[in-house]
Amino acid sequence: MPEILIQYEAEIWGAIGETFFMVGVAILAAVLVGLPVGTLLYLCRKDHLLENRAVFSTVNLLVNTIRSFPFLLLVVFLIPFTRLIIGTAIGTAAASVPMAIIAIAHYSRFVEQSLLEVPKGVIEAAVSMGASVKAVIFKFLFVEARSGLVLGLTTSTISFISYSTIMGVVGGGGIGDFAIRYGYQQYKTDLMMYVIVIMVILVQLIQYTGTTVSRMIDKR
Amino acid sequence: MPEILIQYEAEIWGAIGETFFMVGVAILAAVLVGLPVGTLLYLCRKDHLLENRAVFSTVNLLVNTIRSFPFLLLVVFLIPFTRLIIGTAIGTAAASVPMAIIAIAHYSRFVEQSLLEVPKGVIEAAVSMGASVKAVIFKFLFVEARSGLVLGLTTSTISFISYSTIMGVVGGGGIGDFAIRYGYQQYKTDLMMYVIVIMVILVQLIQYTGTTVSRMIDKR
Amino acid sequence: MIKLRDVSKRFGDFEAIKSVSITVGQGEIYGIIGASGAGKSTLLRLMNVLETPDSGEVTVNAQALTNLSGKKLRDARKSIGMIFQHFNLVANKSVYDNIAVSLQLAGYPRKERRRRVLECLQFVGLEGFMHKYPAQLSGGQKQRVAIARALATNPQVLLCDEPTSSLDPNTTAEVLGVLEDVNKRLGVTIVIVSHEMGVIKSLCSKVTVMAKGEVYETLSMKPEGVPDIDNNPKYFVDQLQKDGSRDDT
Amino acid sequence: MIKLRDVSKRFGDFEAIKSVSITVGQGEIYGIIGASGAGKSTLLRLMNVLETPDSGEVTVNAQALTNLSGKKLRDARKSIGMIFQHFNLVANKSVYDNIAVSLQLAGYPRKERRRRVLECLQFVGLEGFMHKYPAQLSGGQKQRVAIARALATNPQVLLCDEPTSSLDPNTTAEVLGVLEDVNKRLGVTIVIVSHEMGVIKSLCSKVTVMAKGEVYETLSMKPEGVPDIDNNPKYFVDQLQKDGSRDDT
Amino acid sequence: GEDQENTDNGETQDENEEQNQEQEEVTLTVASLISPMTDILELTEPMLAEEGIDLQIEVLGDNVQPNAALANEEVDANFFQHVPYMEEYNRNHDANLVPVEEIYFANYGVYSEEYDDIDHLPEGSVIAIANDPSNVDRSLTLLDQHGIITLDEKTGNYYTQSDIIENPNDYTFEEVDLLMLSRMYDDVGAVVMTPAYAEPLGLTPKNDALLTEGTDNEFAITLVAREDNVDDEAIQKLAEAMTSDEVREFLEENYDETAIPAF
Ligand SMILES: Nc1ncnc2c1ncn2[C@@H]1O[C@H](COP(=O)(O)OP(=O)(O)OP(=O)(O)O)[C@@H](O)[C@H]1O
Ligand SMILES: Nc1ncnc2c1ncn2[C@@H]1O[C@H](COP(=O)(O)OP(=O)(O)OP(=O)(O)O)[C@@H](O)[C@H]1O
Ligand SMILES: [Mg+2]
Ligand SMILES: [Mg+2]
Repeated sequence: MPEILIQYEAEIWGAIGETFFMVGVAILAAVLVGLPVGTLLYLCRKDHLLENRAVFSTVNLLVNTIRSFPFLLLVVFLIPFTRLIIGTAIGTAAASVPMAIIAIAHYSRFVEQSLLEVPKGVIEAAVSMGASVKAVIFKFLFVEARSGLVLGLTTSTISFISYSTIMGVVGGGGIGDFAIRYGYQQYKTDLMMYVIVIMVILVQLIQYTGTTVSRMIDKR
Repeated sequence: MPEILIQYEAEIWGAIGETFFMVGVAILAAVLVGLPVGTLLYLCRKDHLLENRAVFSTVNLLVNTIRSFPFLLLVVFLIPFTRLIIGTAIGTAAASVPMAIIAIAHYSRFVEQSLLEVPKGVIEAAVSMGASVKAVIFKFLFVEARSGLVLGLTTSTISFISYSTIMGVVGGGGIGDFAIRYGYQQYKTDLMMYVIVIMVILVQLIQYTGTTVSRMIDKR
Repeated sequence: MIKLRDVSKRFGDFEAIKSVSITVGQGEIYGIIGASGAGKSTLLRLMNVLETPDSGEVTVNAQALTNLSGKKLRDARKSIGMIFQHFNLVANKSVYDNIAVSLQLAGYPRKERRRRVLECLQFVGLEGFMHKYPAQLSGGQKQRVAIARALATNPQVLLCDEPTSSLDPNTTAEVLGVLEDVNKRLGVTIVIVSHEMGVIKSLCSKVTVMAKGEVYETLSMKPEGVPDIDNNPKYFVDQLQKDGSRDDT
Repeated sequence: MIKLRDVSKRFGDFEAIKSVSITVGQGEIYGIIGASGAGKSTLLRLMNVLETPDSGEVTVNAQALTNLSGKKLRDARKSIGMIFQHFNLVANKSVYDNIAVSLQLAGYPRKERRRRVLECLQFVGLEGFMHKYPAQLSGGQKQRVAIARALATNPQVLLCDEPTSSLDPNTTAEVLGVLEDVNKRLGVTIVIVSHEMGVIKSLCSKVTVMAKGEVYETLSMKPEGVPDIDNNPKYFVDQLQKDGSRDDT
Repeated sequence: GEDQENTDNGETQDENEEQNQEQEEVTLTVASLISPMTDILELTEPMLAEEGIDLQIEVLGDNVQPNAALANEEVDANFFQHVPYMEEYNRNHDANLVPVEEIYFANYGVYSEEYDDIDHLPEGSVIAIANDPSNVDRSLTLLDQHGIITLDEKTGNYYTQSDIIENPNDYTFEEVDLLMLSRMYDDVGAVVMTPAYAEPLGLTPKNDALLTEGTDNEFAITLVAREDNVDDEAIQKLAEAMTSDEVREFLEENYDETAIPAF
């Protein structure tokens, strides 16, 4: 292992841990909130199961608004909210709040798009069996769209890592911030490159896992 | 119109122009390069038309590598390249180079995923007619996946706007950078909020256009 | 049991169903026949309001489906099984799960589900295909899964859109036998859309001929019963060698 | 014309086609029949190597397709039309474009395309449906578009997988008439997979009965010709009222 | 008119006369970051225009790029940093950046919302500091200077938190973005920041800081150019304009104690 990596080993592990924490929270938020929100967007669309212009427009505007904010400003904008729920606006935990918000907005679009690819006939079959909306979602929509949902989550996760690199502004830390601060700002180019290699490996692993899982569960 | 907007009117228009330029270049790159790259990823996948492990792995790694870089570091990393083709590394034109690169990596994933949703039967029909790979792509794949491709480009465009807000680092300017400079750095909160409203409107327009077009061309 | 009163349906400015009235009696096997594009599928889909009529009323089991919504409509649909012309199987569910899910939705007790799924698979001759996915099935096998799925919940009404279009004569006879059986034994009301004269003749006691979105004529008739066919490839050879009449083309 | 020599095909550990040898002569109309799941579709898909055989050789038009690849294989396929069991239409192309694209791929001159598309749509009775999309068609209409698409390029070989499964007797007769015509007039070699005995009997001069992935028997026979059927809903009424024999179920 | 303007610089007079025949205007591009840096540059714009110099201000958003752009001759000067920071860049990039003129001191200070004396800051409090290496160094140095913590001998180029050898009150240091410091004011025990960032909160070093850095240090914000162009007339004119009375008045009027003129 290159000497400089050994020298910074503890910091690097720490930074990786922070990245995992922030990205983990983002993934959780994406799945627990983004998935329902994206599903709602899909269901409330014109000609869909719960067609509802008002709800669709509102949620759509909300998602777009979050995605319109320069991420840095979103972080600033959310500070009061972050303080409210975490108690402080700095540190890794606090940084997870804007991460979670952006993750929700980001993934919900993927979910909406994946669900739009589900053949209408399958939904019709579900409806003809008297399936409740909940059953249509869990037993048909999600089943039929699952490989797209997994691929979307994979792509999103990689975006979350990218977003997490900005979280240094509120002391979020993380491996990307480490690369920026030690590598870029302190001109340790070799250290920076090693850290980037670590990130590439990390991303590659995530992509590989996502692709494999998505292929495995795709029976179409 | 609020007075502060009138006061900064010229700058805001200038900034909007810069955003349009950078995002425009990104969209062009996404369509002209990202679309082919994504299609290549799809075609070279296991069990697909041009199955080729080597090409797939290489392109996949390349795309992942670009997406692994913290965007700030990608910008920095690309400076020599930018200088080579633009002649300078600062300013709006120079900022378009990293924008284009990230746009390609970003959109190619969307393209790959959209193409994966095309029913196998349609490809089989094309193959049975003796369609060349080119014909399969242009007359079948893109036709059948078009609504997904448009939705993906819409989502990507909104991401590009988000990326463009970071381009202030190399003097790229743009509306997001304007908001950051005046709002974040100079604490002109009202001006910042107005600018963000402009961005929300812009994003909302893009989303609306994308959604409408995608629905119009979806005959499935 | 099923009553359509002056039901109409337009697609854009094309009138697919023009003020059709039909009554299907309790326990009847009712046929619908007609040229391609006559509106048979649309009519069938109106019977469980998968297609909402532009005007007119649909009544099933004394409930006006056209006035129901939400939970009530869902409950009404639970007693109406449907076999789709294009099967509409869930591609990511195994054969077993495609059938099990309909049982689950109908509130079938958990432990009986497995038995019932296997029973239905046996009806359609797919015992060994439980763990396969639709993409691994032949056309006829897919259709049989769709039939098993519709039968599984013991619905009171069964809407069948060309249920034997992909099946060979043996399998067709088997499936028709099953339909005849559930009708006789359990009193299930069955509506069959089919272009195969033989299918209609063997089962139906009443047939409506559709033409251009309208009822051309409705006839009562005596079902001829399902023929006994030997499940053996030799059957094909015999039939080919025989100088049979050809009224069914 | 078409020669399969010891062709085998496995899906996982299931042997769908077990060392089958078949020869289809130039200008012949060849039938394949058999139970659901017997391997008919797979066999047909092997003939234009949409399914690559695990072993054995496929020769069409004196070219060993199993040895070809790239441009040569594509060119060979251009003279082989195919009608799929599940149609495989391009959902985002209009009826017109679905047919036009096959002409374009075959290198049909631009200005003649329109004429040819309209001609083919007329063969299948869909003149007015040019601007519709597949989702707006009935099952039989979709199938007819698939037939028109396969016929359009005047292929030398036509592979038909249950080409009339969704068609009523009138339309079936019409389509069979078209097939008979292209065979007689243009010498097109036709392979038809069908479970409808009537279809096979009226056209085929040779029939293979498949069972469990193997050839059970191959028979030569005299085609009975396509019956003349009146395109009128009254036909259905007459047929229903008639005490016809039921050998075709 | 142009001749007149150039005659006061005797040694290059001939050259200038030649230049003036072909072209009257010189363009000078200067990279900068935020106000008051950009304000000072804007203030000198009309003065330089009179001298036939067209001043272009290139606002960048990051504190490495202005040096990179200068070293690569994409700009002629920059104005955003102190000399130690510039030297650090030179060391690492083999660059030849040179200071032209010190313009103002940003008087670093420690601020607290709750406590009005540093002695009241309880044990274990969180102190927010800027997160870039030179400012971490500077913040820690300030605290060391007032005996809040004790730092080891400097081994690398910058002090980092690991150089703290004594921290009697057990303070925790949270590193955040420069621009985030003021936004953390009511979140933490104390914040170490420059007056420019304290100003939006209505805080000044004179009235509100618990500790300040004063002017007795090497951290004056400096106009920087390259070795090869530092003697150019235009650069010198810029330096002159930036140290003019107008700028001094501007700073004293608008940035009392927060940007102390260094000239
Ligand atoms: N992709 C696949 N994976 C696994 N098994 C398959 C696959 N395709 C076909 N099979 C199996 O191969 C057998 C033959 O299938 P094939 O589609 O050729 O039948 P067929 O004779 O056309 O039947 P049908 O009349 O029902 O269309 C079937 O048992 C089917 O389950
Ligand atoms: N969604 C739709 N949009 C437009 N037209 C439609 C739509 N669905 C059906 N149609 C048209 O309505 C008519 C009746 O269709 P339907 O599917 O009921 O016919 P069918 O009698 O079932 O025919 P087949 O025997 O071919 O299945 C057809 O002409 C068809 O083109
Ligand atoms: Mg139909
Ligand atoms: Mg088949």
